[in-house]
Order: sequence, then C-alpha cells, then structure tokens
Amino acid sequence: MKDFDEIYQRLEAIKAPGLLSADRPREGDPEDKTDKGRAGEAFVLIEPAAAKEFLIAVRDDAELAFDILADLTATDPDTEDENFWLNLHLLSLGHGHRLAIKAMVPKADPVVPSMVDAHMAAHFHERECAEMFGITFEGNPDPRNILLPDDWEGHPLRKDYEFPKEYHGISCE
Amino acid sequence: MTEINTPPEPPEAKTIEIPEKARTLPSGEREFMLDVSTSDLEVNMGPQHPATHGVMRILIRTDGEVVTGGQVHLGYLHRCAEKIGENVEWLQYLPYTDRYDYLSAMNNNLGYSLAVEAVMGVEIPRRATLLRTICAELNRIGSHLIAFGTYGLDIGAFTPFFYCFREREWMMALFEKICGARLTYSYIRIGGVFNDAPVGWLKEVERFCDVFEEKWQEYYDLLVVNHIFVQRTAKIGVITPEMAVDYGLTGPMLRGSGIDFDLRRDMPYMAYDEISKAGVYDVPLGRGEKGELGDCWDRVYVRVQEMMESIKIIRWCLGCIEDGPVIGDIPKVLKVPPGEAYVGIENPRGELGHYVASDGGKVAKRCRVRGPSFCNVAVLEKLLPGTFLADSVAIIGSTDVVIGETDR
Amino acid sequence: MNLMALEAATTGNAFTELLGGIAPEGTPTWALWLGAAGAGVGILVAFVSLVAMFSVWLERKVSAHIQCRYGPMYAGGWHGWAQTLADGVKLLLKEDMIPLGADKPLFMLAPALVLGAIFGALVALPLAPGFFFADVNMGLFLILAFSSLTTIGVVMAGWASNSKWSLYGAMREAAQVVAYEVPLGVSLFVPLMVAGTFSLTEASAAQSGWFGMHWFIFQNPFMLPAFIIFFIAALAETKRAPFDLPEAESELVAGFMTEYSGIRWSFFFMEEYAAMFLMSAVGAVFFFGGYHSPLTALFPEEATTGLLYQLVCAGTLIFKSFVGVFVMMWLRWTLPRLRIDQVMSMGYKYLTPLALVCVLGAAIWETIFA
Amino acid sequence: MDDKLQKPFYAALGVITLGLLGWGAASAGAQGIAFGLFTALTLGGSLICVWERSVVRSAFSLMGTFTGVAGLFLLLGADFLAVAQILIYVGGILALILFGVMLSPPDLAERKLSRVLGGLALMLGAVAWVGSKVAGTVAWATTDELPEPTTKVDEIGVAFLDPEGYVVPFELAAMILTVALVAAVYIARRKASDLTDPRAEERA
Repeated sequence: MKDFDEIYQRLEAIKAPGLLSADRPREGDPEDKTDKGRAGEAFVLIEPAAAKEFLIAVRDDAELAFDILADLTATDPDTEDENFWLNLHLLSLGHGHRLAIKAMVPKADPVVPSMVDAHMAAHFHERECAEMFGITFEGNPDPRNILLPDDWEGHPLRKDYEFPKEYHGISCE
Repeated sequence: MTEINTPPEPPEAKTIEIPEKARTLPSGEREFMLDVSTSDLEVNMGPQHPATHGVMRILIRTDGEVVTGGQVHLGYLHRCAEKIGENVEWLQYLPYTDRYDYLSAMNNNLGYSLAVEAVMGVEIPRRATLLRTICAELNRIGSHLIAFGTYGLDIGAFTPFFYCFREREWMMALFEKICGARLTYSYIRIGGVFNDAPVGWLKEVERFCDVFEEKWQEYYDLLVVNHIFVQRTAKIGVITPEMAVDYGLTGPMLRGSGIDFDLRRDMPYMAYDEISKAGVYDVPLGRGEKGELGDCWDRVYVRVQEMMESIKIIRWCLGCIEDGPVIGDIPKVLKVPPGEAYVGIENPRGELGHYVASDGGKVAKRCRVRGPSFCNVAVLEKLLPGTFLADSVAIIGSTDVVIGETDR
Repeated sequence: MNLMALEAATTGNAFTELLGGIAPEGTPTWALWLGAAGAGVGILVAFVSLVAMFSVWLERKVSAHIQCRYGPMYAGGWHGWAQTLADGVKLLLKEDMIPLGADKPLFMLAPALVLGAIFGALVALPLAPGFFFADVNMGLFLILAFSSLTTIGVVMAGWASNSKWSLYGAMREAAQVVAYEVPLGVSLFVPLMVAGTFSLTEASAAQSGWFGMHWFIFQNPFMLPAFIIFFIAALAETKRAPFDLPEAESELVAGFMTEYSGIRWSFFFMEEYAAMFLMSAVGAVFFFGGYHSPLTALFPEEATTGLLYQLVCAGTLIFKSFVGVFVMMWLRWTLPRLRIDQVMSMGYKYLTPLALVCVLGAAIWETIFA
Repeated sequence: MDDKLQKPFYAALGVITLGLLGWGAASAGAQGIAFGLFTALTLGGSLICVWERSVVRSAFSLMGTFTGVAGLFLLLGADFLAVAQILIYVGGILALILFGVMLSPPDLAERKLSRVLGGLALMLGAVAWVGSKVAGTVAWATTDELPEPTTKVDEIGVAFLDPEGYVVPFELAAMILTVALVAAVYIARRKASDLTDPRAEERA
C-alpha cells in the first residue's frame, strides 16, 4: 500500500504518458477570503487524449498495478467553466491503493479516446458518461445510450441542461 | 395467421455478436444440430421477466435452447439520482441513497456518509462507528439472503427463498426497532448515526446471530450442496480471474473468481482495520470446488459464506461496544468545504463508490454513484453466448443485480 | 360394424345397471348406453374436479408447511378448505383474454383437449371391484395413450399463443414427453409381466391378501427399481418439478401457459393435478396392491360384494394415490429444476436402458422362479 | 391462400359432418352415429391437413385423422389397434412431427390455392381410378356379423412371437425400423471431416 506521494513519484519515474501535475488538498489562505483551500483527496491531472495510454501504463507497471478501473465519470463544475472534468478512479488489487485521476475535457470539443482497450470496465461507464454529458468516447464498441432512451435529447448532467417540457406526449411538469 | 402488432425492433439488435465457437457448450458437450438449419429467435427477456430481478431487459438471441447472443438494456428504473444529488442539500440526499440498492440501504447510507465525511474531515464517535458496522453487516446478511433466495428461485427451488425471508424478516424487524424503517433506513447519517440503539437491541442482535448460525446450515444443506443445484451451477458462467479484473468486477463476483480482495480488509475504513487485524473474519473465496474456478456455484458459495463472516464481525462489535455519543458535532444545515473525494466501500454486491465534489456550498457540485451492479452486469454480454436458456437465467441470477443500482 | 367393443366396455358398469333398473320397459339398449355414458361423464367430471380441487388445496398446504408458512387459513373456515373453490369462482369470472396474434381456434381448443384427454385416461381407473367407469381390458394401454394426448394439447397451447416463451414451453414439453414415454411404458412392463394383463381391474384383483404381501412390489427384486423409474418418468410426464421445464417460471415466465388466463388457465391446472393423481393411481395399482390394503383384507369373503367394501376399497386407492401425489409435491418444494439437456440425457441415457434391464431381469426371474 | 375461402371451407366441412352423422343415425342408429363421427373426423382431419396454409395447423389436424381411424378400429372390434393408434401416432409420431414443424421457419407463401386444388383433384382422381378398378375386380367377402372380437393382448403377443404366426414379418419390421433409424442418424450427421472442432484453435 502506497500513499499518494509515493504513487506520484512512481508515476513520474515511469514517465506515465500524459501526466501533468498533482493536486493535493491544501489549507485556505487566511488572507484571501475567496480562497477557501481544498479539502478531500489528492488526485493527478492528466492529458485527456493520453488517458488510455496512461491507464495501460499504470496497469502494467508492477509497482503501481492499478488493475481495476473502479469508476469513470465526468463532472460539469460550472456553467461558466470551459472544461468538463473527466474523473477516473483506479484501484490496485495487489497493493490495495487507489488513485484518483482528473482530466480536463474542453466543452467546446468533448472528445476522448475510448478506454475500453485498457479496461473493459470502461465500456458501460463511457456509455453512461457519453449520454449524460455529451462527451464522445472515440472507439467505444457500442456507443448507444445506456440509461436514457435512445431518442432522448440533451445531456442531463450538464449544468446548463434544460428539463424537457414533455416526452412523447407525456407532460414532465 | 395475423402478425402480432408490435413496433419493429430498434436497429440495435444487429450488434449482437454470434461467435462461431458459441456452439460448443461450456460443459464440453458437443455442438448439436450443426447441420439442421434453424433460425435464430430473438427473445426479450424483460423488462418484466421473473429472472431479471427487476426491470432489466436482456435481448437474447437463441438458436433452439442455446443462447447465441445477449445484450443488456438498462435504464428502466433510472431515477436521476446523480442529478438530484446536485439539486438537494447534502443531508437531504441521504434518503435517495437508500433507493439505489434498496436491498442494502444501510451500506449505501454508509458509503455516502463516508464520502461526505472524507471531504469534511469529521471525527466519528466510537459507538457510532460500531453501530454503523453492526448495521452494515446485518444489512449485508439481509442482502445476501435475498441474493441467495432468489437465486434458488432462478434455479427452480422455491423453499430456500422462504427460509431466507424468515431470517430477513427478523433482520428487518431489528432495523425497524433501531430506526423505524424496514427497507429504506436513512439511519447512518453524516457524522454518525441517527440515534442510539434502543434498550435491549444489542442483546437481540446477539440472539439473532445465534439463531442465524443454526439456520445457515439449513440453507447450505438444502440448496448449496444439493446435487441438482451443483449440476445446474457448476461450470456455468465461468469468469476467469483475468476477465474479472478486466471488467472491473468487485465484491463476491471478484472473490468468486478466486481473487483475494476485500475492501474491508485491504483498504479498511471505519473499524474494519482493527477487526481485520484481530483476525475476526476470513474472506471467503471461490475455489472451483464443484466445477471450474469462477463459475456460478463459486459466486453463490462466496455469498453464503460471507453471511457467516458477517456474523463474526457483528459478534466482535457487540463484544466491544460501549456507551457514548452516536453522532459527531454536525450542524443542521451542512456546509461542506470545497474539495472532492471518492470513497469506495464493500457493499454486498461489490464496491459502492461515491464521488462527491463540493464548491463549499450547501449543495453538491457533483454526486457520482458507482453502483457495483452497474459494473457487474456488463460481464453478462460476454458470458451469455453459448449457454442454454436455463443457464442464462442462472448466470444472470449469479451476478446478483439490483436494478435500482444499475439504473440509479 | 358393431358396438360390441364399446358395449363390452360399459356392461357391468354400475350406471348401465342402475339405468336399466329405472328405465321404462322397451327402452332400446343404445339409449341406455348413451344415458350411462352421459351419467358416467358427469360423475367423472365431478370426480376430476374434486380431485383437482383437493390437490390444489393440498399443494398449498404442503408447500406452506414445508416453507414454514400456514397457507390458506380463512376461506371456508377450517384451514381454508374452500380456498380453491373461491379461486375457481374467481377464475371463472375473470376476463377471457386471447392475445391479438394468437391462433384463436387452436388457442381455445388446447385447454379443452388437455382436460378431455385426462378425462379419457381416468375412465380406465377402477376405484373398487365393480366400481369403475369402464372396465377396459387394456386399461393401462388406454391410460398411456390418453395421457400422451395431453402433450398434443400442451404443444397446441404453446404454439397457438404466438408467444416465444410459450413456444419454448411447447417444444420442451414435446421433447420431454417423447423422451420419457418410453421409460414410463417399459418400466410398467415389469408388473405387467407378473399381472399378465393390461386391465387395472384384474391387476388390482390379483393383489388381494393379507397385509400387502401380494403386492407386486414384493414379487421380484426388479420391481423396486422399476417403480423408481416409473415414478421419475411419471414426474416428467406430468411436468412436475424437477421436470417442470415446460412451465419453468424463472426461465419461460409460465411456459405454454404464459398467455392463458381465467378458466382456460385453470383447465391446465386441473389437468396437471388430475394427471398427478392418475399417475399415482397407476403406480398404486401396478406396484402397491391397487385397492387392497390390510383394511380390505379384514373383510370376510362373503362381504366383498357389499357397498361398504367397495367404499373402503375406493378410499384405499384414493389414499394411496394421494400418498403418491404428496411425494410429488414434497419433491417439488424441495428440489431445484433440471436443465433441458440434463432432462434429456437422464431420459435417454439412463432411464430407458435401466428400464430395459429391469424388464429383462424380471423376465428371467419370472421364468426361473415363478 | 385467400382468407375469404376459410369460412366457406369450414362451413362445408361442418355440413358434411352433420350429413355423415345424420346418414349414420338414419341407417344404423347409435353405431351409425359413431361411424359417422369417426368418418367425419378422419376425412375432415385429412382435408384440413391439405387445406390449411399453416403447416402447424395441418399437423394438428392430423390428430383428428389419427383419432378417427382409431375410432374406426374400435368399431371394428380391434381395440388394441385403436389404442395403439392413439399412443403411437398421436402421442409419439405427431409430437415429433410438431416438434419438427415448429422448428422449421414458416413458409406461408408455399401453399397456393391452385396447387392445393390441383393436389386435391389429383388425389381424388387417383382414388376414384383405383377404387373403380378394385371394385370391379375384387370380390369382397361380406358378412352381417363380425366374429367375437379377441382383444386379449397376450394372444396378440403370442401371435407376434409364434413361429407359426407373425414372427417373421414382426422381426422384419423391427429390422427395417432399425435400419431407417440408423440411416436417419447417418444422414443427419455430418461426416467427421466436415466437423471442425471450434475449440481446436484455442487448444493449439
């Protein structure tokens, strides 16, 4: 079991593709009222285009061995924000450690290569993510809607999503 | 004959793969009817079908009795839990967690509470932790009882189901005493638990453990080692360890494939670190005892054994629980500092992950739920081709899906 | 052409005698015969309905007690004895639904065919000496023939429903019955060899005596395996668990009955329970002494023509049959269901050869020792 | 085939049945009714079998034919044969036919009215021609009374296995059936060389 710093060092040592930086929780600046700091867990930031290669690299590295993709999702932080966050959560069965990964996907062109080649587990998550946020996962073997009906319009988990007035004649109000 | 007036199938049906080798059955039986040309039949198993445990729909392509392809269709119970999480206050979301895996609502409460606490960094009183553990493990037993009982129904054995419900009824009565609800508890709160256990409750839990250990043997003898049951489940739906890891399976599905991993022991949360170090419980694993490693029987076996392990954990907690406060210092209207956290806990069905992101307000920025059933059900499309129709039911049952959780 | 065969089948029938007693002088025999047949059919229907109703109630109680429940407790008072009656009334009043794409005539014909076939089979069952609907001298043959007719009804129901699940049920039924008809018939050759007759009346009469020592099951060592094979095959014939694949509810929803509702559905139900009773009765007649029991052995020779004796005999046979029915229920609520290939391999690979071995062994035994 | 013709066809069948029943009742009382019923079943079943465009319905109508023939056997005092007819033809062979028919894909366009009518005409012509020839040449032995029906099964059994009786045809029939069975299995199976083992690659 490794803590985040050790994992990050190792990531740098193996030159994990697309690795950008680490983001650790920190105290807020007492001087600056707008900066409240950040709580929670630490994560690494990666390049979304290299997500698949990153996953394969950390999966195949013996010291990291993140062999399970626990979660793949996205976050729409704000209406004004220019990016979606692509959140990945990895789990290592052998070492019992986790890694949270974040990638910034521009809202203007939300296209990410599919991670199915790295982890089959990504398949359903990608489908859900695609329908909920409108992020396209290129190379997903079955890119249909999974939870929503096939003819659903809009991407419900976007912050600017407008609730439909009716669906097939059924009033939603 | 007049054709039945149904709308044509959506074009997705063509994505079913029919691997040629599907004709060889996993049991090693020779393929049959190779030369008799039979036409494939596409059958909708679900959304209302006894074997799908809810409103899952599986589009199955069959050639006679042999399933040549299967495709899982989800979303019939989609209730926008994640969107609701972004629109209600932190504490108000708690009752929604009850409703995704409605068979183990305590564990869902726990997962969400732990995730929010991880962002907040709250200290949980010891008594609350132990009460949480007891409730979570009791709920695990209840959930596995349903999984096991309904699996018996899938295979055609009715009676174990009623035996399971007999014990589950008691378990629900226990929960009713502690929180007033039988199915959707909302008992475990952010910062602790909702209220203290009533007088004599812990004694009754102990009595439940005693009786359950006796009754457990009944299930084992009646179904798990029943010859027909073994014949129906062994060597069926084999998930190899590599496949299990690739598909991101967790929980009993993973352990059924022989991978020794339990979040409670390997990535401990709450008091599980202490419990594991004390060697209170073991992690049961599939060993391919009756057939191949990772078959349906192994998964059922793991679940059945886990019930007994949960009893051990409950007994340990009962032995060291002391009086004290049951909830930390939590304000009425919760404000969570900005930040984000992902917490995965060992639910009866696998890793229940909550990813919560806060911007410092009263409402979450993102409230993501990683339902274990959602990930586990993905493996079905791989397992179904090449099995018999009855096997497909056995396989679907052995994944122990809860549709509330796949669809959320 | 003549009606001798049919007349022979009905002479000695209690109804003919009864009608002959009350009918005015000069009534033609064929009218008597028709009247007797009508009365027989009426009583048969009543009998089957009663048996089915009692069996359904028994099944509910047996399953309930096996599963730590009470089962029906209220309708009618004592242990909910009228529950089936109430359900029957409910089923009668239910809307008669025929699916849109169903083959209407066949859909409506199938339940009638199934029920009619089982009535036909029950004709040959003697409840007591001189207490039968028709003394057919190849009774067993007739029973097997008519119970195989129910298969056609089930297949018809499955096909006419125009539902994929029903079709699966029908195909499974066809495959299963074809596979199990052979061991069922062949295993019955063993007692037939001892009895020397197809007639159930004669077979029953041959097993009289003290405390069941003359029962066929004790006649030679191949009787017991033959009975076990017979019982398993009878389970498969009557679609009972663990062979209830045609209606396997977890896989096929309800198999061939999926699209049926109301009274038509209840016909299938009645058929199932009547068939269980019939198969158990055949087993009782050919292995366990028919209507003879220690109780009937107590009657002195001269009393064996009285009504009391007949009633005791009938009670004995019905009791024995319900013991068989009870065992079938017990199995159903204990065992999981087999898979279709396991059912097939069991029928073809094990039961049929074993039944043939039993026949051969019994033949040799009978030649040497009898 | 045109669905409009269905109703007239079945109405005609009903009329024929009623006519047969009436004729039977008028000429021979209860026995006549029974004969008329079984004849109607036999003929009606076979006619429906030819007529119906749905193969499965055709197969089901065969049940009427088989049962009717069984009834005729019964009337002739051959009740063993009658029951055997039901057991073997209805219970066994028909079930197999249905099994096969239901497995095969429906081909509704296959049966055209013209073909059905042509077939009917051909069949009727052939029957009439053979019938006229037979009626003209064969001297039928007729009697008003049938002999006492022997329905003792053991007599039939003995006759089958008696060297003086029918043992040779009986055994020959058994042989032919076995040969047919083996042949059917042979035809249904592919040659061993055609059978590729799909798992061979995985093993290698």
